[in-house]
Amino acid sequence: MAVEVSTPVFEGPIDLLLHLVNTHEVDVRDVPLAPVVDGFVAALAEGRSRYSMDVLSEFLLVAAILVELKSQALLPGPDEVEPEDELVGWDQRDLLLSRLLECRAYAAVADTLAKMAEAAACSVPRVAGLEDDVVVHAPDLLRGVTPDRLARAFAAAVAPRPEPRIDLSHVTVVDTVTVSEAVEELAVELPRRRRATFAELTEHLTAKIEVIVRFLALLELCKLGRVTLGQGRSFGQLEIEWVGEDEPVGVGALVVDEYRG
Amino acid sequence: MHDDELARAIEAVVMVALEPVSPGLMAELFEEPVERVDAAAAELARTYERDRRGFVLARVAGGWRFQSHPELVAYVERFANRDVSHRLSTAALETLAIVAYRQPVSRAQIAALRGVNVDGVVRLLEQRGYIQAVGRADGPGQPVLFGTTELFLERLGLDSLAELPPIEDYLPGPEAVVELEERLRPPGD
Amino acid sequence: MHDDELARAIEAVVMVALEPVSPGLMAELFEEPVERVDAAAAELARTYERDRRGFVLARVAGGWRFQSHPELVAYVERFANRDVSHRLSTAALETLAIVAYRQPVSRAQIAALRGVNVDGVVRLLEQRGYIQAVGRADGPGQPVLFGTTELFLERLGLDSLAELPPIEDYLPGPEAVVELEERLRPPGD
Repeated sequence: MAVEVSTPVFEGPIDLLLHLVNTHEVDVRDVPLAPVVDGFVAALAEGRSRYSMDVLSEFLLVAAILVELKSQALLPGPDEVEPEDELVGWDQRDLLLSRLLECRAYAAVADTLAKMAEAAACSVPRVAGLEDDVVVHAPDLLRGVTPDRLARAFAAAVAPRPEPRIDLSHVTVVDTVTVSEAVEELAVELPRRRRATFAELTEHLTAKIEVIVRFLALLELCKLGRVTLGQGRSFGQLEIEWVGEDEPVGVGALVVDEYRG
Repeated sequence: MHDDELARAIEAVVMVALEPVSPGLMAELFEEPVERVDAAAAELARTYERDRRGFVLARVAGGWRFQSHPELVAYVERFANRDVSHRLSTAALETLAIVAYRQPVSRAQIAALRGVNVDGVVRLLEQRGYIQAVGRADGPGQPVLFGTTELFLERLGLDSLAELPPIEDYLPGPEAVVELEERLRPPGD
Repeated sequence: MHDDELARAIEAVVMVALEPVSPGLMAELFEEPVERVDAAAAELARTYERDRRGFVLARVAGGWRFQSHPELVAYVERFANRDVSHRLSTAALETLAIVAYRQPVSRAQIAALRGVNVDGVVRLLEQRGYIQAVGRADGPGQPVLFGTTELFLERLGLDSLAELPPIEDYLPGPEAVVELEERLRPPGD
């Protein structure tokens, strides 16, 4: 189930909108994107029970592509009449499609790999090793191993294995702050401020992806009952109020949902 | 070295090894051409199979090792008192497949493909010993590049990466492309 | 069970075993009389000798085990003393570290922590004299418990285990310790 959006020229699921834009059935320049975001916020207001995190993150992906398409369509290019401009939308679509196709191939082959591993597991290798009476003059394997290195090896062996977390790497391939890191950051900053607008919280950020990650982090905090989110009027500032404890909260105390890829 | 002696030497050495023994190492030990050693090992493997032995001499991860015959897995499992198969999660398997086919590959490249953060999965696969850092990319930040390990080959019962099934066989055909495009539409539209 | 099947089952089980396998244990596994199992194993041993295999099925310490044929000891020694790895692999070092800090600890407990089968690595560390069996756990199957040796202390330049660096200094936080405790429970979760 995709998020429904409503704009003067289109009503329906957002991925259909992208499809129509890509097939040139709808001109992206005629689509105001603000109502699209309104639709998203409305969808959130209706309650998260209706939408899984997958659907919501898919919305963000599609919305990001729409924004990119529109900005490309609006910005005057060096040769506006060049027919290549026509292909811009197709490039984006093809990129998304080829990613989906490649992923599908890996998903299919992963299943085969699992079956191969299962078949291979039916044979157990011999690891009994040498008889005790064989004379071994092999070099000392512990040469260069210090107690410190041993302790580090232990720490590495028992280090918690983090579960996969969501971020929007598919929008940008630059390493960025993850949602739980942003949650951690906000959980320190918000108790100090009590109230803030989204703009204030993100004014120091330059990359769009970081702003989006802060937004997702706020949704997490809202879900955890630590903040309330409000908006005075349409297109008004997003207002955040901290309703958790007064003391800054360590992230260990916040259980952020683990998203599986 | 006589054929007989060579076969016996291979049996003796592989029997005491803890890991697959490469033909190259045996060639050095026995002072024989590597092709001859490899052919002798392959012949031994055929002999065991023909004689319906309860073990096999398998070519795994670039070397030869003794292992129990898969047909006797029930006894071996009962003996070892353990479930020999423990599956990775789907997410881990798909990530492993990407590393296997696209190595050397960076975290960001995997993430771009899978559409999610893969730090946790990559770390898990690294801890399990299925993948390892194999170098660094030239680009900004010089991200770590990952590749699969010998253990990965062993777990899959493969001799080398060349034995992985060709990924082309798994790429969706033209019909699937059309279907994928249509799946961008909601059902019933 | 047919004679053939019995022989194959013995071969498979003894091949994967770390210690000599007693006829009594096999009799239980295969649900056959112990005399029959023992006779079948002895017959196999004769077959290998007759076929001049490079390995023997030997009756040792009350059980059966595969080992290299004494006539081929020269190759086996050359193999054992080959100059390959001067250093422990990361996997081996981490396993050794777990034994050092968690002793006495069983194979299954190490495997649960490391997420992979560690039989080969434990065997290597044992054969190099860095760890040794120090007892058996009370639980089902009474698994062998491992601890480090004097040689281990010597090589690390330590007087006693008390001189190992306090592990708290290396762990990220109390949560990690809790998680560690949880994962040290026997597998089968």
